[in-house]
Amino acid sequence: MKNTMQMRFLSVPDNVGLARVAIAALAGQAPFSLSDIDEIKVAVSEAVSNAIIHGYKGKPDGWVELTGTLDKLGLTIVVEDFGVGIADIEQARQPSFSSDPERMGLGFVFMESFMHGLHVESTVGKGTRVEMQRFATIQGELSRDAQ
Amino acid sequence: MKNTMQMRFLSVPDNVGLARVAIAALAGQAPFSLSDIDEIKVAVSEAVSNAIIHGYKGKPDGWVELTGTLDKLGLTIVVEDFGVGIADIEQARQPSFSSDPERMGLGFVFMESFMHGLHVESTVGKGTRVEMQRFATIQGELSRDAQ
Amino acid sequence: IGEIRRYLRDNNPIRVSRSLRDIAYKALQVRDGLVHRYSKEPTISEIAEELSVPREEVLYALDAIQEPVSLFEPIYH
Ligand SMILES: Nc1ncnc2c1ncn2[C@@H]1O[C@H](COP(=O)(O)OP(=O)(O)O)[C@@H](O)[C@H]1O
Ligand SMILES: Nc1ncnc2c1ncn2[C@@H]1O[C@H](COP(=O)(O)OP(=O)(O)O)[C@@H](O)[C@H]1O
Ligand SMILES: [Mg+2]
Ligand SMILES: [Mg+2]
Repeated sequence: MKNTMQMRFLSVPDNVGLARVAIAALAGQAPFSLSDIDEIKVAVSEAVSNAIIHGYKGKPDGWVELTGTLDKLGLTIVVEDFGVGIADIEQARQPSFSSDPERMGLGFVFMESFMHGLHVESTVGKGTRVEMQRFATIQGELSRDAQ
Repeated sequence: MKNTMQMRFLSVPDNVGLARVAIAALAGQAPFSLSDIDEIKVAVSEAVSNAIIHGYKGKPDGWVELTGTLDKLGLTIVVEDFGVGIADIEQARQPSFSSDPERMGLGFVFMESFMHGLHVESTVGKGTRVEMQRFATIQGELSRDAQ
Repeated sequence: IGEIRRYLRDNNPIRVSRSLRDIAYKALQVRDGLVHRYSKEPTISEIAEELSVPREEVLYALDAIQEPVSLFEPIYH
């Protein structure tokens, strides 16, 4: 159960759905439960939406890259954009922080709470890279597979 | 309704499902019906399966590339592998021709009958590239969108 | 942040509660209803709208209940 998928797509809102189902299809190859997969999909939606809404400010001609890697331990997801970047990552990750007063500022909180590891790198004017892990932990599958 | 998705994944059989789901999600952005999408999925499955089974002879460490492009006219799909290639494309496309006596040799026939255009390029030892179109033709949607 | 986490886990409105099978079954019913009503095949968007389920989730569910990879020859056994 080792697999890798890389994809890139334009920064149009419809592609959030594309990213969700592609990741779900990949995650379905590992021993995740349906509710695990729902949580993983929420985390991916938030990261991809951020790339489109904030990274490219809604302009539809930017590339978003999504990579999914499955190994014995679980699933690693990377979402990357080449947009405006984040000046203060620590502030951006605070619950309820948003640069847009209309938004709830919970995207990073969702990613953090639904995944087992979240790592954000960003350079202003260059773009943002979000890496997240989710361990596969269904009743003994993990340790059995890892032997 | 203009969109592009590029993806690559390893030549493992499970990824046929990944390719199907990703293409279905992209096709769903155009005015296709459920049966249109089922046919598109069969064509993609056949092309991706060929890349895995024939192109890489079942070895799981080759890359398969899948590109989907939506425009006013419909969906264009490209499936590419960097495997053994096809010596005689005309022969390979014949109904019932298969290099494997166990197989039915209908993959290209499906692709041709379910899509509105099929173009195959291949170089022995370099790999194979299959390009297919499917026009979106639901009752006037096409012409309405194209205005 | 611990509290927010707990809140999200317990009250996540986004979580899909309906099973894939349920969505797929309803999608086929809705399709038949629309075909009957308008005597033409509906698009995925029309089915998804009627169901109030995102388009790609409808497609995903339908793919999930569909067994064979290829119409005539399952490739891997
Ligand atoms: N990919 C990105 N590019 C630029 N800025 C981002 C990106 N992702 C997040 N941000 C910044 O981090 C803030 C917090 O993100 P998030 O927690 O998802 O909340 P929200 O999206 O509701 O604003 C955003 O308001 C934005 O300023
Ligand atoms: N991607 C590919 N790489 C190498 N050979 C291929 C590829 N796709 C098709 N072929 C050749 O073309 C033949 C016909 O393909 P197809 O119509 O799908 O039938 P089948 O897969 O049942 O053999 C295959 O048997 C194989 O020899
Ligand atoms: Mg957000
Ligand atoms: Mg074939």
